[in-house]
Amino acid sequence: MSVVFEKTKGLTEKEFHYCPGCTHGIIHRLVAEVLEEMDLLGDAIGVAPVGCAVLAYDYFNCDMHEAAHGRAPAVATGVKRALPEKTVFAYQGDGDLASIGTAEIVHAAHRGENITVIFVNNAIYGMTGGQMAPTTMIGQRTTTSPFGRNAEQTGAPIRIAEMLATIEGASFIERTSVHNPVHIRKAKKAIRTAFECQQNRKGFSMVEVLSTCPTNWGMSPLASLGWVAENMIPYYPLGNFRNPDKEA
Amino acid sequence: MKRVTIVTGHFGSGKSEFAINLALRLVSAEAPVALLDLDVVNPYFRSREQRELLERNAVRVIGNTFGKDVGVDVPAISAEAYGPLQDPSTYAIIDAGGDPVGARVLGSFRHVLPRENCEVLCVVNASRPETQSIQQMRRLISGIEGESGLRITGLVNNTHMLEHTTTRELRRGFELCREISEALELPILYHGVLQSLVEELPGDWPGELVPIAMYLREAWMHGS
Amino acid sequence: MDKVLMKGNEALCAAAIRGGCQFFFGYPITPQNEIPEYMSRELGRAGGTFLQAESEVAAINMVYGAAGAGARVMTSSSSPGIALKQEGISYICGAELPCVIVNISRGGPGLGGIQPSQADYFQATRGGGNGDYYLLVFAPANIQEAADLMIEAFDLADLYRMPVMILGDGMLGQMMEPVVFKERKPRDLPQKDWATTGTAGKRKPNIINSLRLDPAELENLNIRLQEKYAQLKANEVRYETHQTEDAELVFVAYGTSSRIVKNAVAVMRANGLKAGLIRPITLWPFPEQAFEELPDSLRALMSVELSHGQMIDDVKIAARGRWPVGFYGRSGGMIFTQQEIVEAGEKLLREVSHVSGV
Amino acid sequence: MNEKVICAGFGGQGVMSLGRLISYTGMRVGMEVSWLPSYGPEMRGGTANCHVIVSDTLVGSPVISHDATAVLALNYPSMVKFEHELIEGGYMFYNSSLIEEAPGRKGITAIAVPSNEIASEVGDLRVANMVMLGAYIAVCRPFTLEDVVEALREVFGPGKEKFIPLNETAIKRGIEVAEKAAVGS
Repeated sequence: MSVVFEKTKGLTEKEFHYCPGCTHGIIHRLVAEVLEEMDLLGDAIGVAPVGCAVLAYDYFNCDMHEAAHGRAPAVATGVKRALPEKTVFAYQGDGDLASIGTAEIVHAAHRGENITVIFVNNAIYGMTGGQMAPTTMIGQRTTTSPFGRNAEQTGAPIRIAEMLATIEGASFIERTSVHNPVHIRKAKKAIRTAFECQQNRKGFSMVEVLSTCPTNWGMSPLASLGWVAENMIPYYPLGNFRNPDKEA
Repeated sequence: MKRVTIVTGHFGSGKSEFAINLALRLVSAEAPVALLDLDVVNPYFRSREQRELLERNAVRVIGNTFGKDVGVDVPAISAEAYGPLQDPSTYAIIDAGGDPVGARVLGSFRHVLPRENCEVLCVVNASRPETQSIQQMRRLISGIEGESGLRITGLVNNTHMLEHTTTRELRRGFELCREISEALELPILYHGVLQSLVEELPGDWPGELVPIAMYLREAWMHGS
Repeated sequence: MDKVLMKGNEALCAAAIRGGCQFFFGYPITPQNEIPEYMSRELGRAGGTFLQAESEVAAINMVYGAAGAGARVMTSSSSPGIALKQEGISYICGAELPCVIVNISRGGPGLGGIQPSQADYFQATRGGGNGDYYLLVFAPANIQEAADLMIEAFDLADLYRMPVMILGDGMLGQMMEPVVFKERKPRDLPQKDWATTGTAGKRKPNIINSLRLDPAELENLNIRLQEKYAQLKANEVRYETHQTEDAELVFVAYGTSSRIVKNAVAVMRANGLKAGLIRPITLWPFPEQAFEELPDSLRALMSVELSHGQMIDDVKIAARGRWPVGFYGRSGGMIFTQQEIVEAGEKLLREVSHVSGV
Repeated sequence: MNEKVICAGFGGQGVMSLGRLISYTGMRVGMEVSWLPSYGPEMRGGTANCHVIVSDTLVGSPVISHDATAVLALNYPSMVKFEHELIEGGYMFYNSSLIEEAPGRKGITAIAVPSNEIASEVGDLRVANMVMLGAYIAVCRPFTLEDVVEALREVFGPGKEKFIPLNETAIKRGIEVAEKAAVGS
């Protein structure tokens, strides 16, 4: 008998707590697979955020450090400075990274901190019950934008990948999505390149992953995937925004 | 009774208490009963806090995936929730979160609901400041319908002042429900009534009486 | 080692490096800037790493990360900056990690002023952030003592797996005094087998965390913390008593203000008044023992602070109603003179005599 | 001995290093010392000052408050600001190159030191503070010229040894001026 599918060693036996149709699970798996394939699990220290992925430390099969809301890049900086030979990554959502933690992410990039950040953008605060995020789409209704997000009042959705790409210290910046198998493969490739960047001491790397929130969007899992493609991707274009190899 | 009953309403209307009592009342029926707590809005006073009591009484409780029912502020709705909704032999009661906001989560399950065999209740508490008039109730109902993508099919007069409730509140609630019922052409299906008051109500109100025992409030919360 | 003349801020740094500090994360704020400046110059030479963070918040979270990775790490700041760090300090306490925090405090509230003040006593001794925790808080009164305590601070932090705070003020940070750096006494310290250093495939993952969703588990953490605090109360309380043996009036003062009070005690003694001083060196745990050794001659206590009265609460708790507790304080960077203390002490003694009908 | 000295002037006149040198010399000869600077906005222009205590017993409060034994004032605002900090019989050394009128305070000894003029004469305005130091040690005698020069040698180190003769000359000229003034008074 041959093994056709095996769960990655990068994840623990613990069952994910994520809602049906939430793509956090896929993104966890991609990161875990990349770490396993690059033989980095014994060397990796992950930093978990505050947000739906707050329990990420239970799932990744490597040393994990839980951070305060938004501070994952600062915590990862502390870990990386203490252990420069190890592989350090932060896993953050959009409330964490694009709102309360903008200073930390911008300055980690600005210092060229040699860490990898996985940024999960689902245009909403999931954990706290579906409030507006800086990444919420115009017109999108959330518990704190009950009439739909209005740019005049709350600005237009923030494009983090583009913003960080303007920073000199940022080495690899790419936006991906996991709404279908083709894009899942591309996302994995980007995550791998980001970790390679860190291994080659190229500095800060970040992969933004467009993700779903069926529960707080109020949609079926399938409709949520469609919503990413139809509403998010046109505003958040996929692709690479910074790559050390292309610039050389 | 329809196979799936969804309980919606304003936050503080007594949805969860009503849902628990309804579930316990159904247990005597032939089919298994499941209570789906889909409240992702409010971290306190959720029906899943009574998991032990409910399960002792043969009601299956589906809350989140942690297996711990208190203090987790991650939505984390279990995929297990799909089970009772799609199993034609099970009665399912869904306790949605309060307000249109709490009802939004229903949208992610809409596609598996049995259209013909599904009741969507709106619980009315005329003692709450935001749900005292027909205008307020119209707004609430259309909000819930807008967010969930479901139509309300019936009303529950659950007007109460916690343990201080008297028949006066229930009568006022009934009047409000009758107004809504006429304006929106919705039937009054249930009255949630404290057990101690059941005898005092007039016998000619349309709808069933569901005697309410207050499970979600600890003993020390009673009295003032 | 020879005597050298150093600013308090610099002496703290030199002592920190001798105490084994490997990492410093900080952000500029007066009057502690000599600390990051010194560390940026010297820590690298000692084989460590200095990093200027983008904010106090980031700095303490870098401390959290490095401490979790098993490093000896410190940060320093001044009052409003320490207020910003409270988030991270609470997490560090929740995750039971060691680190050293220096507060060269200034006047408040708000942006306040940069002159010396002791208005951060509550912040330092009541945990400071959210949750049921304490820090071990040292309040040195001179630069030699600051250096001595700092050299020990990292060991104590490691021993108890908790932050140690050195609370000074602008005056202690800015003034120069001679200092001799002593050898660190080697201690038996536990292995940091909890640190996130990578599993190397040889053990189960380590997790540094302060989130405990199960109330019972969280309560257990809190019970463990309380046990640790009981140990600190038994083993780490430090204080100095000065001329209390026959005193009628005992002042209680710490840090900078204790020095002025000591001068005032000398003046009062010269005038025939039997004054003395209790000087807490650990502000938390507060040296309640010192009050058990006070003589029968004692008629009153007086808390003297560069604030409007914070430590006085602890003095009253320690006094347990046995003696009246008076207070004298100045704030905002205003520093009392020894004459003011003498007068306040004399006034209190007169009032006490009046009340008791003596 | 319990010398409590306030050194004051405007930024750039070297009052901080003047105070530091006094405390350093004190430490070298076995005294207890403290040096407390003004810091913050004051040090960024305007007046700067420091409190120096040199004592044969442990220094209590490093703050000098109405009990200065000497004030070394390099400019007018400093003299006005600090003359009231002196004890009865204390010494006010003032930079008469920049201060035209003598201090108004009674009961103190005022010593006029033309620090800037002398410093220019010896070749560098920057040693005006050393002229003041010379005048101070001549009158108050906390330690000798040799003690100060030894301390300077340590502070400067081999790299700056070449500046010692200039500083020593300035200190000596300060001593001469003060001795003359003392004779004259």
